[in-house]
Amino acid sequence: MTKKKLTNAEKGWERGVIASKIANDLPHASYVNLGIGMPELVSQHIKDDREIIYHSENGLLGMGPTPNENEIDFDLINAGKKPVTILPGGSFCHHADSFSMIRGGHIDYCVLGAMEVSMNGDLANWSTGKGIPAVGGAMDLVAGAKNVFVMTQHLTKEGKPKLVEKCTLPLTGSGVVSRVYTDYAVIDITKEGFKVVEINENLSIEYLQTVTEGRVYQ
Amino acid sequence: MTKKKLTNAEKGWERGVIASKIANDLPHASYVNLGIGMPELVSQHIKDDREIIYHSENGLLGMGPTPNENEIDFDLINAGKKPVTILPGGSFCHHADSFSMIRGGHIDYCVLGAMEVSMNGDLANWSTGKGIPAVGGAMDLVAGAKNVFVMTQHLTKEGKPKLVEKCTLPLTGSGVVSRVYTDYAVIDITKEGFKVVEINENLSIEYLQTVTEGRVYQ
Amino acid sequence: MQINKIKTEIAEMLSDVFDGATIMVGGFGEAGSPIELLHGLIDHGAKDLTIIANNSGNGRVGLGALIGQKQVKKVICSFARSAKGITFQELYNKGKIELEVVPQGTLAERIRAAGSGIPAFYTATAVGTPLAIGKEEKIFNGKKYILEEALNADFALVKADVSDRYGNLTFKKTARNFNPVMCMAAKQSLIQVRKLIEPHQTNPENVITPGIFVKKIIEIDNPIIETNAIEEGMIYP
Amino acid sequence: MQINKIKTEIAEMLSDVFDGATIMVGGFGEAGSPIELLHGLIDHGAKDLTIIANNSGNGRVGLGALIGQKQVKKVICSFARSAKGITFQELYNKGKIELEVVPQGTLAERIRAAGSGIPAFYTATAVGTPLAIGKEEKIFNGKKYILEEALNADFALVKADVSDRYGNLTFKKTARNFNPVMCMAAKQSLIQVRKLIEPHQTNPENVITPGIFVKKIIEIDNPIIETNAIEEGMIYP
Repeated sequence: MTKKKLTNAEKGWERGVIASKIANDLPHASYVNLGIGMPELVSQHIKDDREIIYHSENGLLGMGPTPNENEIDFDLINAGKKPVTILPGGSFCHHADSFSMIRGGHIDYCVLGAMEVSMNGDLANWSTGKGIPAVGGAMDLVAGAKNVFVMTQHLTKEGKPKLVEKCTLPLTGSGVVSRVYTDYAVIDITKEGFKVVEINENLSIEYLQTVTEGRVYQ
Repeated sequence: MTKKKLTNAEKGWERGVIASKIANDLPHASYVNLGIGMPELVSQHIKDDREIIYHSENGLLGMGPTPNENEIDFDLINAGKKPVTILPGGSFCHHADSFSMIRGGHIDYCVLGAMEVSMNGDLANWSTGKGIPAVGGAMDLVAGAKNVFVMTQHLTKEGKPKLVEKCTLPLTGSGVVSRVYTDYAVIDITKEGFKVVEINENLSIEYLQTVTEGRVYQ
Repeated sequence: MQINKIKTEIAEMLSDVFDGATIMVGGFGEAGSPIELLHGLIDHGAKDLTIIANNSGNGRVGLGALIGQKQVKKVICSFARSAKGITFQELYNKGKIELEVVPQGTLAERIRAAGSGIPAFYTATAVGTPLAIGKEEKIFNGKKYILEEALNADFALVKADVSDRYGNLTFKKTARNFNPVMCMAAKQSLIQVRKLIEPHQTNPENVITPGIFVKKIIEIDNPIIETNAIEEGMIYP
Repeated sequence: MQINKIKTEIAEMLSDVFDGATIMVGGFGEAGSPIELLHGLIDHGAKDLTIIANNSGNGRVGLGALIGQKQVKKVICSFARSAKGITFQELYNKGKIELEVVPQGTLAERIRAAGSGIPAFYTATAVGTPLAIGKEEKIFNGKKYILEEALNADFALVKADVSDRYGNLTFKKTARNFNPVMCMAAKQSLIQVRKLIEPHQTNPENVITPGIFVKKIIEIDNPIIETNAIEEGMIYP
C-alpha cells in the first residue's frame, strides 16, 4: 500500500467516464436512486436505448433534471434539497411510502459515494466519527436497494485506499455493496476478494493491488 | 339464571330506542365505526346538535346513507358489502390506511353486536365455533377503537344471558368492551361487575340480575 | 426506448404464473375484484394455488369460479363466509381446500409489510383470541401485543380504474381497498384497468399506486360486474 | 352543529402545548416546513421540547429560530448537519442539546407505526452499524433484522397546501414528505394551510391526509419561504 502520485499519462478516469460506465450498467426500465454528489452525474450519461426512472427518497418518483432559474420551486426538491423537476409519468408520495419503495426492494439500483468499502461489501459513507452525526437515507438505501453500486475516487484525498480489508469508519451497512466504480477500475465484491471487471487502460493489475487493501484479482 | 318470558308490559326497548341511546352517547365530532346489522341503526338517531363522521373499514371515511335504487354503484359499498354513499368532506383510502385509523386509536367509538360479553369486557361475536370461520375486521376494531360499545339483545334467541361471567365462545378481544346497550339496560363494564347505568323502566334490578350472569349493580 | 408495461392479451399478462404460486387477489367483495384476470387464470390452468384475498368469491364468476375449478389449494383471507360463496363452501365442507383466517386489518398490514421490507410487526389485534395461538407475544408500555409476519406473494391480480404506460394507477371509490398494498407486496403485480391514459395526463399529486409497484397492465374497458353476472346466471368457463 | 377545525389565531392553534412536550415538525429541509407555526411556538414560549423532524433547521427562521431560542432539549432526526444549521450546531458543540440520529426511512416508518397502532417492527436498515447498538435482533428467512419502536408525539406541526373544515389535506409536490405520517402519529396535529376550501370542493379520491388525523387548521395564505427569508437576513423573533 504505497501512496504514489499517478503521472498525467496514468491519470485515472474522469468523473464523467466513471458515470458513463455506471450508466451503461443500468438496464432499461430500472428504478434508480442516485446519491447526492458525484452519483448525480450518472443520469447525464444514459443512452437513448433505455429509459431509467429516478427516485428521490423525499417522495419523488420520476425525477427530472435541474430546472431553469425561472422555474425553481422550493417545494420541488431532491434528497440533497436542491431544486429539481418531475417528468411526465412521475408521482409524489409521502416519506413512509417512499421508503417502502427502498426498504421493500423496489429500487433496482442505488449509486452512492463511499469513504470505505471492505472486501465483504461493507460500506462506510456516513460518518468520519467526528462532528455532528447525520445519516439521512443512506442506511435505508444500502439495506433495501436490490443492487448497491459505489461511485468513488479510488484513493482518499490523503492518498489512502478506500477499498480495504475491513472498514475502520462507522458502517452504513454490512455486506451490502455489489460493485464499485472508481477512477482506477470497476470492481465486483466477491467471496474471493475484489474482482476487477475493468481496469483503467493506463494501469496494471499489479499497480491496482498497491493502491488497494485486500486481495485484487481478475 | 332463570329464563323468563317478559310480558307485553315488561317488553324490552325496541331496537330504535337502543340505537337512540347510543346515538346520544356519541359526542359531537366523533369518528365512529358502526358494525354490520343492528348497530347501523344508530346513524338514524343522531340529533342535529352534533356531526358524526362514519368510517367503514373498507376504505371509506364520511360514509353517507343508502343510495336510491338508481344511484347504486357497486364500487361504493360499506363493510357489509351493501351500496352506500359518501358525504361532502369524505374520502377514500386503501385498506392498510383504513386499518391504521382503527389500530392507531383514531376511531373514537365502534358499535358492534355480540354473542357474549363477559364481566371483564371480553367480547365474543365472530364465531359460534361451527361452520366456516370468518372474522372480518371485528378483531381489529375491538383492539383499536378508543371505545367499544356493544349493541345487542340482552338474551339469546334461546333465552340465555349474553352478559356472562366468562365467555364460552371464541373471543374477538379480551377486556375490550366499555359499555353494553341491550333491550333491558345500559351497562358499563367495571372492575366490580356489570354496572347498570340505565335500566328499562319496566324492569327491576333484581329481575335484571336473574337474566344476567355475573354481578349486576347500580 | 420507452418503458411500456401495457399488454394486449390476458394470456401475456399471466405468462409467468406457475403451479403452486401464491397469488394475491385484490378487491373487497366485488369492488375492485379483477374478474377478467381471474378468468384468464382459469384459462391458464395453473394448479395448487394459494390465494390471498379478503374474501373467497361469490357464485361461479371470478374468484368463485377459480375455486370451483379446483385450482386453489389454500385461501388466506379474513372472511370466507358469504351467502353466494358456493364453490368455497362446498370444497371446505369436504376438506378439499385449506383456509387461514386473518383479521382484516392484520391481513392488510401483513401485505403492506411485505411490500415495505418489514418482515414482522407487533399488533394488539387478536391478542387473547384463538387467532393469537402460536404467535410470539411481547409487552410494550404495559400492553400485550403479538408478532405478525409479512405476507408475500408471487403475483397480484388487481383491478384499477386508470393507468398510464408506467403503471401509475388510480382506483374508483371503495374499489381501492386491498389493491394498492397488494401491488407493493407481489413480485409481479398484474393490473386490469378500465382506461389507459398518456403519461402527461397523469397528475403526479393524485397517483395512488406509482408505477414502481406495477409489472404489467391491460385495458379492460367494460369489466364484468359480479352482482349482475351472478344474477344473470353467468358460469365461467 | 357542524364540525369545524378552522382557527383564526396561531395562539389558539398552540393553546394546549406544554413544557416538555414532544413535537413533530413536518418538512424535508424547507419544503413543507411549518414556519409560521414554529414562530408561533416561539411566541408561546414552551420549553424543554423534544423535536422529531428530518432536519434541525436553518438560519434563524422556523425550526432554526426555535432551537436558537433554547426551547429545545432534544432533537430526533436523520440529518442534523447543514451549512446553514447554525443554531443547532452551536448548542450541540457546547453539549447543550441532545441528538438522537435515526435513519430517514426508519424515522418515517417509526412515525407511521405510531399512527397505525404498531408498537414496533423489524427492519434490515442499520443492521451491523452503530445505530443498531442495543437493539433487539431477530433472523427472518436467514436474514438479520433489528426491532425499531414506534415514535409518538404530543403535537405535530404541519404545513399543507389545501384543506376543508374537516382537515382533509393535500400537499404540494415534495412538500408532502413527513407531513402525512406525522399527522397520524401525534395526539394533536396542528396544520397551517395555504388555502381553505369548502367540503364539497374536496375530491374524496385525492385526499392525502383525511380529517380524522387532523385536530386544528389555520390558513396562512402566503407563507414564508425559508431560502428567501434567510437570504434577506430574517431573524425571528
